[in-house]
Amino acid sequence: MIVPLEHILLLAFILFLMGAVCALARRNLVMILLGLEVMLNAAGIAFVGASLRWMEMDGQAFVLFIMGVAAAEIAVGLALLVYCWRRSGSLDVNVFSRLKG
Amino acid sequence: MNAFPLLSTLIFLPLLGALATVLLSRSPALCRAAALGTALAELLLAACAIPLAADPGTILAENAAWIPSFGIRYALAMDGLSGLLVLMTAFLGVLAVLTSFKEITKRPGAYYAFLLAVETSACGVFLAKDLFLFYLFWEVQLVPMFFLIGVWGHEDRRKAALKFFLFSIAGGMLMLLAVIGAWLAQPEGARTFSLAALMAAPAAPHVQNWLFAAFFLAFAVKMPIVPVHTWLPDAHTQAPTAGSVILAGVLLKTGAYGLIRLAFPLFPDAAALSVPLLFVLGLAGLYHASLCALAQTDAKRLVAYSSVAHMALIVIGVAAWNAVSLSGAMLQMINHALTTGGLFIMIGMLSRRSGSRELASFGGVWKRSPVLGAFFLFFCMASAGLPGLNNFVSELLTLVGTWTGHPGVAAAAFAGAVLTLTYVLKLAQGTLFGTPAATQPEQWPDAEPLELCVLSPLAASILYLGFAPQAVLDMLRGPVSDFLPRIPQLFQ
Amino acid sequence: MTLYGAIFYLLAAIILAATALALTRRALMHAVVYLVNAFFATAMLFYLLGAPLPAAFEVIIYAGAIMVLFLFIIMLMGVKDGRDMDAKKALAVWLPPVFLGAATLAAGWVLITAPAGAKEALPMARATPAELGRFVFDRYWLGVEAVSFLLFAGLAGALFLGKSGDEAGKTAKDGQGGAA
Amino acid sequence: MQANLSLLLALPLFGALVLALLGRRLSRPMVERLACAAIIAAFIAALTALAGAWGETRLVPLFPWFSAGGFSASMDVLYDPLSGIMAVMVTFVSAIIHIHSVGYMRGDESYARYFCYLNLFVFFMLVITLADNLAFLFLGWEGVGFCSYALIGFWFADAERTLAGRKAFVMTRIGDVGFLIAMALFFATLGTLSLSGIIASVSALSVGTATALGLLLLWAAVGKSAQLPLLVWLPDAMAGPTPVSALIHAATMVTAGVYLLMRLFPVLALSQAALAAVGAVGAVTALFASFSALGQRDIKRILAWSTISQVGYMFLGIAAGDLCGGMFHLLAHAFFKSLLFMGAGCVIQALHEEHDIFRMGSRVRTAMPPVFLLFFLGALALAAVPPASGYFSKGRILYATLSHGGGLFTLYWAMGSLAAILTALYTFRLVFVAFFGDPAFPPKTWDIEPLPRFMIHVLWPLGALALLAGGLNLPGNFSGAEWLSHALRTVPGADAEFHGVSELAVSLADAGFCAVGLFLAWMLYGPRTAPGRRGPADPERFAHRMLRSGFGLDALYRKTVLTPFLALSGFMRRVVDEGAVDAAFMSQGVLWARTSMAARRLATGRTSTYLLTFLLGLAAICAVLLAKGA
Amino acid sequence: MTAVAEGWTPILPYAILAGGALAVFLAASLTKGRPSRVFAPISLLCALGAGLAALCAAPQAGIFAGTLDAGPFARFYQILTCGLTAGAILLLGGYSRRRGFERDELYALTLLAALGMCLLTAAVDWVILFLGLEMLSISLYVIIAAHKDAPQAAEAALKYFVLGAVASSFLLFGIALVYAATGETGVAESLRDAAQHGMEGIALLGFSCILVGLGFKISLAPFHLWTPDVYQGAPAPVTAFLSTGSKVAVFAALLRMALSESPLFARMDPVLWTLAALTMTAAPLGAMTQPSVKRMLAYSSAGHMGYLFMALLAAPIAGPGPIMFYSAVYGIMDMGAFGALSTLSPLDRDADDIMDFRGMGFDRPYAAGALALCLLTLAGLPPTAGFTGKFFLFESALSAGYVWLAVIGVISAIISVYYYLRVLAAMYMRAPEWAPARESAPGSYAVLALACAGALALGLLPAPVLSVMAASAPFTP
Repeated sequence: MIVPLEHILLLAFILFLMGAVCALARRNLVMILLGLEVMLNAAGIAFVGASLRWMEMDGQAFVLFIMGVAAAEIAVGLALLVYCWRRSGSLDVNVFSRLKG
Repeated sequence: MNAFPLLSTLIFLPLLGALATVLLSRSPALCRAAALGTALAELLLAACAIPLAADPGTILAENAAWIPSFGIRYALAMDGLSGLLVLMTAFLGVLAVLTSFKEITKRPGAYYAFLLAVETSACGVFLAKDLFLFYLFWEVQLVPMFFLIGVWGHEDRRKAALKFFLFSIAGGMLMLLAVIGAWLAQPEGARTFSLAALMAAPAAPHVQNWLFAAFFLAFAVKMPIVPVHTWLPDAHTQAPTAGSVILAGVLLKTGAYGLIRLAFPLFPDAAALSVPLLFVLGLAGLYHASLCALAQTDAKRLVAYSSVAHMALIVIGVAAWNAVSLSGAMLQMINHALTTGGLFIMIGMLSRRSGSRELASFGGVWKRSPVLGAFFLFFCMASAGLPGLNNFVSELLTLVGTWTGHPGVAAAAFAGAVLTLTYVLKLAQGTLFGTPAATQPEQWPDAEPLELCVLSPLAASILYLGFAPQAVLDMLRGPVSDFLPRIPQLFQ
Repeated sequence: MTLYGAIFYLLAAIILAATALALTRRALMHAVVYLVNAFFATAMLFYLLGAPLPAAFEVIIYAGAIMVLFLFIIMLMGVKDGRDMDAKKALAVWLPPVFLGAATLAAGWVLITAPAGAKEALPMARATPAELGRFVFDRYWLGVEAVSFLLFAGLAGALFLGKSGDEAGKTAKDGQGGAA
Repeated sequence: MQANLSLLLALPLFGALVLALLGRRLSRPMVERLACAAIIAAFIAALTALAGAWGETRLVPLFPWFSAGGFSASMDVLYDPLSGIMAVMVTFVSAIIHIHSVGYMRGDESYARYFCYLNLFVFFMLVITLADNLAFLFLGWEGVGFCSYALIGFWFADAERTLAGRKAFVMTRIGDVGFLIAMALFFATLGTLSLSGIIASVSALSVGTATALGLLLLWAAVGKSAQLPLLVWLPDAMAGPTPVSALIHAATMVTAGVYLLMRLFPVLALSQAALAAVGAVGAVTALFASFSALGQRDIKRILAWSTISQVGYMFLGIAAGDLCGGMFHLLAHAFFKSLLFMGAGCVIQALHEEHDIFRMGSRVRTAMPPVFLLFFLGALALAAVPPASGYFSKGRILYATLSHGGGLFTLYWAMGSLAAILTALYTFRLVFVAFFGDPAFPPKTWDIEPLPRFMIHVLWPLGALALLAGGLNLPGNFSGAEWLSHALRTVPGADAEFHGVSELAVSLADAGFCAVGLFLAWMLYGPRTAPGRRGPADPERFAHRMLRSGFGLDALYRKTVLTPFLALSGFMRRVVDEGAVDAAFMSQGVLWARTSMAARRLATGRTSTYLLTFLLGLAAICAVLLAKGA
Repeated sequence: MTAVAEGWTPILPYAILAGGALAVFLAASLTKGRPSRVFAPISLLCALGAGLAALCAAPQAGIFAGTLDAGPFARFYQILTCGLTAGAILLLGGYSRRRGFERDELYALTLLAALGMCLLTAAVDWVILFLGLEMLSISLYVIIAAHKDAPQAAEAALKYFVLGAVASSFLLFGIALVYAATGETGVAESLRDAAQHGMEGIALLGFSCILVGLGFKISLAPFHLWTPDVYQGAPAPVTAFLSTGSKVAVFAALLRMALSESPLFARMDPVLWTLAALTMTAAPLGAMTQPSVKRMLAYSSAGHMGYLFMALLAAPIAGPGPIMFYSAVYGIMDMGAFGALSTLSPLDRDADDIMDFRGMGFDRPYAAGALALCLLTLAGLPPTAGFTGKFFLFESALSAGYVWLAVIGVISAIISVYYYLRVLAAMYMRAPEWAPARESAPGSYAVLALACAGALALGLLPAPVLSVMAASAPFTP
């Protein structure tokens, strides 16, 4: 018997929040993307835990899809990052704040 | 139910005319011709609809399914009151088009299109028998008026147009909730927007209070009743002459018409409760507007405040809710349109000659243009309620009717007649008598033929309604006897 | 507290520690490496929770593909450290997110632990990769198609942004934006 | 009969309409002839109508005006001896004034407008005279008000005159409010506005309602007939051409109020309080006006104040219940007062617009004796010198007041008598100063303007009537047949008999009052007295200033009513309308704009701030759930 | 067990869109990178084809491949999204060709975004919903940055990406928690029996995260701050596509959740109420004193989402009819507004500041006329569709008893009239500031004409559309 589902979900939740806090706090774009990865991973953990709890493979199938989506997202994200880095020369997310008001 | 959809053509003929003027906007002459043609056709149509509406035999009505899932039908009907108001709208439409010939040079095509569009929406309001259709026409009239004031107005037109629109839309939107509320108040199964059904089964009294309040606010803004009237002087001073004529002659009447045909019959209990408030607002409006009118220096603002005072009489007449006062109030709606329309047309002519609307720039008009002076004095006296002219008949009926139920209110309103005279004489004094102001140009033509053929029918109609209003009063007898029993508390 | 429970808590501790370290490093390279460790620990956790195929994919895709991509980009840009972790503003920058994170954690904790449904320990079970594969293609074949198009869109997008990046080079620095 | 009456009404209206529409195209003589012909024809129609329906009362419907829900106002005519005689008087005096105006207005170029208004005025006056329905009567009532406004301000170039016109119209309109409310009350209580209907069901009125109606009708009459307290407009109304003053402010309009009270006398008779009030107004105004007339220097203002005083007597006559006496004095007054005004008009034109009697001297008497003779005849009648008509008509009223009995009416009689003395005094002061001796102040020019002959000679009939009109209703002790009271006996309320005090004694007393007045005038202003002392008393002395300004009533109204009213309207516009109401709505807009500006600062454009909203949102949602759930 | 839709017809729209994207890439490879004008027609054809396929395919009330709803509800939204995509492609074509950034990827990604939308609206399963949303988002990130020369396009894309990615992760974590609490991957089933297994707290937290994720996408109040920046930065046709397509599709998903008779909605009622009220007050506050028309339109679109969210609250009682109708109306008027904006803009930069619009009314009668009509529709004035739409929304809100929410909505509508009229006043009542560039893009005029026709037709004769929706009301959960 492994741990109760509650603990797995708590672990996932904590991980998720750490990823969120990093994305919110850090100014460097790369670090924000890393925080994003952590958040997606946390969701994966929650899914695996849930699929064990319900004895269904849906959760695990979902994890696979998450990985696919994460890969696509990071690809576009990093392409955009480089594209913006080339144009502005800095990785600070707030360097672009001309659109406001 | 005659085959030819008379009422729909009455409503949408001006719209067709509007499209025609837009298409012809290349050459101003053609625009003018198209606009005048449409307006005259509309007047002719309205005139031949009147005898049908007058005799109780024929029933002028149209009914077609529109949005069945919400019980909304395209229902029109014309009785005495709406027939008269449509005729008046058509008559003022012709006059408005005629006065614009000389005054409007910038983009006449669009101008006449908007003018005719306002006419369409007004006829729609007067003929609609379905609450949703009424509300649709009620809101539609704002947009063309907004453009009329905004594009072709005077120096501060944008602010006035926006102020006009926002005041009306604020009332209108709240009324939207009340319209839905009235619809929801009906039992689950048989929900419909037809006015007859809504009037037959009014909602529960406590719900009625809220609904009546929203309806009354929307109509109060449009009539206008005192606290929410401040948009009218600005709208009038900035609007072009024809705009002012239509605004005073037609739009204000939709407010009064709504109050009489919708607010009171739809929510009888709430209406009965609101009678004291209406009296207070009516008297406050009469005295406040008259005093403010006396203190004005701009001729159009003075006449604008005077129309607020005249409309306050209608509020009193409606609140008294008996046969004499109600027919007086309805007649006052028509009379006020003619007299105030006349005054605005005259002020338009004079300000075109003197270059400004300030009373100081007029003066000595009788010396320089006696015919115009005579007409101006005629309209001033009509507005002051001189017997033998039209306003006297309606004011007398309204206040004598009000006396039977509420002597105190009627006495105060009678005293208002003195105030009316003070600002009318100030207007006449500043304009007609004394020596011409220095700022006036030397070239000051007397009445041109075009102006004469605008003023003479108006003066003739005022005299006719002054001496022989019985034909009109007979037409109003039907609607009055139909409305009165709807509020048992008020009508013994 | 069975053996597996112990292993679970150990792995959980490793994951949390590695992630915390990864997200607070000034140097981007260190952050990525720590994160790779965290992903290895997650893979083992997946294996423990009876999901061998996701565990393998976790290593291949997350640790392998995505992290390597990060390294590649960091090296491409030649950026040494995050340069945004200077001390003096740290408090003002970190305080609101941390405070909000803590508040959400507290609320979430109560919400998760309040109901009784998730208390009893989970049985051991394993979904063999063959079963999972057959299940995915039986139940979610449309999802797989969709992911394929998703990846295709990502690919096209990345190429599009990347390819015309050099031409846009000459216009670099024009969108300098506000304060550096 | 109906043809006669509709002709009587139609002719002046037709004349006015033709002049209004075509006036500018017609030549001057054509306009004058048309105007005079219309009125003369109307006079003939009135005469034939009177002869035709002698002594009967007929209700003749002309035109169904309007009716709605129980209220009906129709243009019907109630033709009885009272209205018949009044119509004849109105048309007769108007005819003479029209002819006189042709001469008087010979120099004025906007003659068409003048005659149009004059004809219109006669039409409205006839409407008042003949109307059965009160609403129709009100049509005439306001119509004459408008015509007097238009004619007072006839020379509109001079702003001063138009202001006088406006003052007259507004003041009469204040009176008219009483009339409107009375109409409403009649409809509420009796359900009808027709005079015949009211008189028929007058017994249904309670005393309270009758008193209220009486007071309202009194208020309307006070406004129209320029009695206290609404009399300040009449002296200023002299700004209009003199024939206008003669017609409107002597013969017809000012008596309209009296006529209304006569018409509705049965209602008044129900309440003693109302009659006492009418009497009070009459007596006090008579005395007040006669004092004020003493202090005037302008010949037309003297006559204006005298008119107010004489109309006061008519009020007194009605109060005493002697309808016939009131009517008798009304007729007599119409004749001699219009004569006096037109005579004054001739004097003014002759002396090149000289209004101040102390600058006239005997020049006019020597240059144009007929003018002086005519004026003198009018003066005799005014001062009630026997055997002139004034003596009998005023005597009849004083007799009726005295014989009415009761302390109050005896007081009224005393005031009436004092006023009679003063009347004689100021009349002869006017005659002596304006026509005898040399002027106290040097006049502007000494030459005399020659006047057209017909202008003067048309006045002879009035001169004769001023002298002989007494015959209309010679009292018994003068072996008179009292023709007028017999004629009016069928008029409701006009059949009161008076005996108690010997008629002889009263008539002797009247003659005495007139003698005393004459003697005083001779002593103070007679041709024999030294020119120095004969001049106007020191104008600054308080008494004279009070008299000249009509006891300062006009200044009082200006200070207590007019200025505060204008200040209030200025206040309402600036402070209440634009300041409070408009600002309230506009500030709503400004408030929303300011909050919008503040809210827009939230969108900083920095992605990190936007990211914060996520956790903020989640935390908030969870917090609400916990608060609600737990 | 719900009926399973037989045959392959339901898949047709998706297949056409996917095939279209591939066809565009194929065409690009054939023309070897030379700018050619063939891409626009192909993509337009595919978009319209997909719409037609959805229109003609007889709707079967069933589930296709266990994950896609083939019923009338999905069909309605597919037709709507394909229509909007076709409009966007038309606008994009003329706009990008003239500014020189027309590329095949642009069209392909638009089609893929459309595919994502269709999946999102038809998704019955969380997996497909998440994948649809991701496909939509990823394509949009790239399209926004498509115009290299536009200085702010990059900034808008970056902002949209960072925030969109974080929102997606919130959504994903929410789905995970809901799945953990119920064991169901079906959207409706998981929400309906969220309380059966005694893990209601977890389901609540999960649904909150979902709400935050989707709330960002349809710019609900606290999460709406990105909308003005992205709408201002992105090129006008892209904004048109972004504001209409993505919001309508995401709202369809939300509507599906609301109609699943889930106890969660009852528990979350105060939260949803506050979100709706907050959105309806924040939108006018943001837009009222806004000098930039694009930002004003962004806040106004947030406001309209607020009205829709108010109706969403009432959906369980009043049914999906009003929301579906208003989604169509909203799509038309926003497409018209941004389309007119793109037609009126000069070549160097988008016409954004209100000063640029001065005097346009009479110089550019058709384009400015279209913008004026769309603004009037946005303001909700009869006889446009905005009025009938708003009427139905308020009717459903009032019938569900949310009186005070309706009052807030009305006040927000009144203020919204002000800032729409400000633009009208600038266009028609002021002298022009500069000579407007002559624009002769037939494609964009076609879109404007269709938008205006749609606005007026739905305003005057909403009955046919309403009957379609009545048919689609009993869709398969």
